[in-house]
Amino acid sequence: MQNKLISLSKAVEMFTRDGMMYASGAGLPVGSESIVFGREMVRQKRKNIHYIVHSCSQQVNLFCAAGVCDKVEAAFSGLEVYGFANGVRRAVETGRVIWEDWSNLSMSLRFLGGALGWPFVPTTANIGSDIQHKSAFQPDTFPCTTKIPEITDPFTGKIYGALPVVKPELAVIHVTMSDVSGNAILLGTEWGRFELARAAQKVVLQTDYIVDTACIRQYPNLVRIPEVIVDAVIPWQLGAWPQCSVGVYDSDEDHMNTMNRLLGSDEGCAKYIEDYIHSWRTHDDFIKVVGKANAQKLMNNVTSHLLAPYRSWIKSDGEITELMEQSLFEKKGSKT
Amino acid sequence: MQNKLISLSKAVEMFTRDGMMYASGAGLPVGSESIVFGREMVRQKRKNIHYIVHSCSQQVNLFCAAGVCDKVEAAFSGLEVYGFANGVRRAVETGRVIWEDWSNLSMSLRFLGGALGWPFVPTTANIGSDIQHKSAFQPDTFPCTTKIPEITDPFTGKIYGALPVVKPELAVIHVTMSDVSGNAILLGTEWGRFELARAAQKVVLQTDYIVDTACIRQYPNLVRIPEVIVDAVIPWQLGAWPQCSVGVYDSDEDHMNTMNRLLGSDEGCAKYIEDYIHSWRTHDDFIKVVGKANAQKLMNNVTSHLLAPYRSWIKSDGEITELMEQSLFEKKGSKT
Amino acid sequence: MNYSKQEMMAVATGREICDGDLCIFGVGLSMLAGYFAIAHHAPNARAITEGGIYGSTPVGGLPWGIEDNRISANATCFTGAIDALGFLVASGRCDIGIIGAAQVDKYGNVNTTGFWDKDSREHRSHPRVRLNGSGGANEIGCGCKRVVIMAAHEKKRFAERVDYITTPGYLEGGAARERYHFVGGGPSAIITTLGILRPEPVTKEFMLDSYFSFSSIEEMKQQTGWNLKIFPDAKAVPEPLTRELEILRSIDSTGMLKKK
Amino acid sequence: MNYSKQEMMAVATGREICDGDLCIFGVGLSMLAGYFAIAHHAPNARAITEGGIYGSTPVGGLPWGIEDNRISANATCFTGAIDALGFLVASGRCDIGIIGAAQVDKYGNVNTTGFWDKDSREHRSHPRVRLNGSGGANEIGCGCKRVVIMAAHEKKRFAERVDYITTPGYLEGGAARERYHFVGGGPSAIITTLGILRPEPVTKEFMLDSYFSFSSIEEMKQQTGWNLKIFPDAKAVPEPLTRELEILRSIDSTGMLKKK
Repeated sequence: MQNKLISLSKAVEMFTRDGMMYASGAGLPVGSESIVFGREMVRQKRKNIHYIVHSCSQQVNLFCAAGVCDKVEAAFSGLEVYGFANGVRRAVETGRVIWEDWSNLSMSLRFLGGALGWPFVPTTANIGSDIQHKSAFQPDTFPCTTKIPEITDPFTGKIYGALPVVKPELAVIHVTMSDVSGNAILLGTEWGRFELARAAQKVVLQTDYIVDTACIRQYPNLVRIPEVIVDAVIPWQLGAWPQCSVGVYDSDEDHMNTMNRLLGSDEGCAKYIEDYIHSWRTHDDFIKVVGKANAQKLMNNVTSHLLAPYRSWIKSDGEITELMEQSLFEKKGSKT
Repeated sequence: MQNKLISLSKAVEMFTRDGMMYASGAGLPVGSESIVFGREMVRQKRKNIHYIVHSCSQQVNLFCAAGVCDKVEAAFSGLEVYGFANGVRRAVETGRVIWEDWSNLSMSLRFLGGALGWPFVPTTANIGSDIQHKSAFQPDTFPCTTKIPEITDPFTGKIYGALPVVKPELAVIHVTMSDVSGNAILLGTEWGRFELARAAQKVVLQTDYIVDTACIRQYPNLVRIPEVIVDAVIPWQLGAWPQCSVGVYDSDEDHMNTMNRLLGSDEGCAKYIEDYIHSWRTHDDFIKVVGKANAQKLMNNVTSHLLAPYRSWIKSDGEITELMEQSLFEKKGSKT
Repeated sequence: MNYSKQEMMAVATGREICDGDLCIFGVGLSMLAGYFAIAHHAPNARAITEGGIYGSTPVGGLPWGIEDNRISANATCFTGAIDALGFLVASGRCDIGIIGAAQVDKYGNVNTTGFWDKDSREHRSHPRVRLNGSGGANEIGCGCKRVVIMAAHEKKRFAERVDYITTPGYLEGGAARERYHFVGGGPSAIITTLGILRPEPVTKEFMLDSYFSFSSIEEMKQQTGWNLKIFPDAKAVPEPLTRELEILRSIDSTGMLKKK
Repeated sequence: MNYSKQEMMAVATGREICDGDLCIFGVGLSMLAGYFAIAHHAPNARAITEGGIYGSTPVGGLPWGIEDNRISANATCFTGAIDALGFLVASGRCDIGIIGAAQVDKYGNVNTTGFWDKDSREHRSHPRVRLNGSGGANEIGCGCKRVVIMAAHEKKRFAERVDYITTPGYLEGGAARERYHFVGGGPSAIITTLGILRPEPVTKEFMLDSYFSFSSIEEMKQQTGWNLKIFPDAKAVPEPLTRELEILRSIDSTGMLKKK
């Protein structure tokens, strides 16, 4: 198995491009999500992204506010108890971002169908609603018959819906821990991460911890993303901040609210990018931005016991630095 | 959460009936499979079973040889390196059992579709082969157009296949460990057990170990079958014998061969039932039939380390006896 | 009155949950109602989340989201969305789902997607107000045996026809759901800040079933955007009991919802 | 000759595997061939099993089954059949699959299901001889970029047309696969106890590509049930090298296959 560790900046350089169909996950508003990867995409000024995501998150909120994406396909656009996502609202209500609505099951099923190479996915939900009849991508046809076309069951003649499958160019998936080759363990709900990891053409992991492969071989049933489908692994503790990572850290209530408030205006968004993206390059500086005491507080939470069985296998920062030097991306001499 | 422990004999009495559509799993020829449940069904003389199974196993071999089933739907009818399944061959070649052929993916997909309440499942495989064109259940139509009918992709107009879904009345699933309410951990490959557990109308677990719910709460991501879909839990160590249970015991080479040899004739099958089914009623006696030294040998194998993290939560025989008395099946005063 | 309107809504919603039900809640008020019911009168009801969290009870206060640490701390199983929303909800195995509505119409169709300037659903441009979209509500509306809708009872939110059908209720009423073979039974109640509406059995038009003691039939009619019919036996909803309020408040231990 | 026919077959099959390939093998000879290749010349090839075992190498001898302890002992990931056979094989991500055949025809269609008394595939009764069925071979045949078929080279097994198409090769030949939009490329070789057949690029009829040193073009023609054509550059397959045999035998450490 190859060592696929990569730095955050190089990963964004190598795996993203303007105008691409990009997916992130799990992509729930409060939970596990590849947010630091999104911050780096903002820093590198990616644009015209067609964003595929299960549900809104602060990454989606940021991309909409900062003009990184112009199309989104998702099931949900809010931040749950944190309220409406202000960046999303502004962008959608002004028409800067076109938001195509699906539902939480249909997004996972579209990943499933993409992963299986299916032409379409049958659905017993979404039909009969405006999720079927209205397409933001095809605003001039109502009722729209091509977004979720009807399909006849060959066994009974009954009418159902056919969801289009999706195969994003790249999925960046937040995981709790991974070995250097990309065998990944996800604590907490997977949402659609299992299916998304198979639907995407390239998969990059953003992981809170690097663990020894001995941990992976002790718990192979926990490895829901095997290295055979993973292209690169970015070690980045607290990478889902200000959202939570089950077993590792809580969502940061203050920053969730601050971020959402700032993303509610162009000036606020500019300030957010200045203060929370341009203010750091290294992981050490990132942690300073989060706040060391704050990070400690977030990491001391009601789920900490879930990480206990794996702690002895977690690699230190020093070990990760050494491992990074042995990565195939370093060996190949690709630019930093 | 309710205590759903049940004795083997009572589980077969309560959950099976002649002529039912019965599924077992994982149902691979060498691996994890609910074989002791099948032995009890033979003891209770169930017949006319319509057997849904991913792949052959010694349970399928026994059912075919002993006349328990008259229809089978499966992807595979052999015993892998142990050779052809003699009980199956005899029954199919004489027409006593009608064997409908599918493939390993299509069986899992049919479970998936049943679990989702889909009318059918799209397939990119099986089409074009005699798995599509020939149906043992409909022998007079060739090519058969109703087993895997063609379906047109509404997005491209291309032709694919539609698999019929399946929702067995009962699935009996072998798991490595479960708590008393049916939260189950499966070590080793799942095959289709995840999907089958959702497709079946009733689910009974046959488990090697009962663990405390504290184990389940430490490893919730390992729990692939949650108690909400489980009706009853049968504690039965070595229940997959002579097949293997990853982390717990090896397949028993001698008995795999002996069993298959005996199932090759009616006399042999009668002898097998006498020697390996009627010879025990209690778990203690079952272990004597397996052989205590033999059991120890099988349990000392190259996967034993996989069980290590959970050992401290495993309930002793004495504890299981006590827990069994608190089960809802005992409380309700149902007959023993 | 020693309780808030929101508390009355939560208690009334909780009363819809029966012991043994397999339930799915959203966050906030609907989750409060659900865990209240489990603690109060439905000890064998089992709650799942859309993303596949099983067997858990919130720890440290009501969760910020249906995947956060408060709802993950003591789970017995974590799977994914296809498991929870597909195998259990869309397939018809869930007894009851509780969803919120920003707008609801007389056939129980729910809009949580957006408001448009034009009256018609044939809006061809982006919304004037973007709301949250479906999440898993659409699957809950299609698949759950019973669906309870929670909504603030204001005229603009109780419309003859919603701007956008995010979650199907009875669509055009009557047997309109049959065309789609939904396994779920459709909405069984709309619980509002003023009272409870239930569907007429044949037409499926929502009618006034009962009113909270601080409200009235008249107020409910005034705040409804269609001509709200009244069930002949319409009556006041029993006020929350002391024990109901105690349990309700113990679940919202951080007072997340009391602030509202 | 210091090697058996089976060993020659396994080495020849192993040579079809390239470094970096994502591979799927069955049990027995095909797994021996696969792990031989990984150990010998394809260190970065990765093997998966149909049921979703990743990253493992057999421990204690060749496995009895694709789910047994010998192949599970040092896995890095266990999932299920939809993952391995669906997401990786049927979807077209696997580079090479190796399957066995009880009977194969001139278009590389494989029968592992049964033999019937009648000549035609339109047999309306149960088989005279029941074989094993598809397992995952059908998906491998539809989805893998390259498929290698292993078969004992006997006239009755090399038929003009198989009794039953368990796994599609090129069906009726030519572009017949296109009707089904299979993502896989179809069988790239049939490796027999006597030599190697490969498909003619346009007609997809299998022709004699090469013969083992202990066999001959003549013997292969005699043992083939169709009129076997010969590629102009047909030649002998290089015999196994000493190092190839050493590695091959170290993998079958229990001698499971040497007994045959």
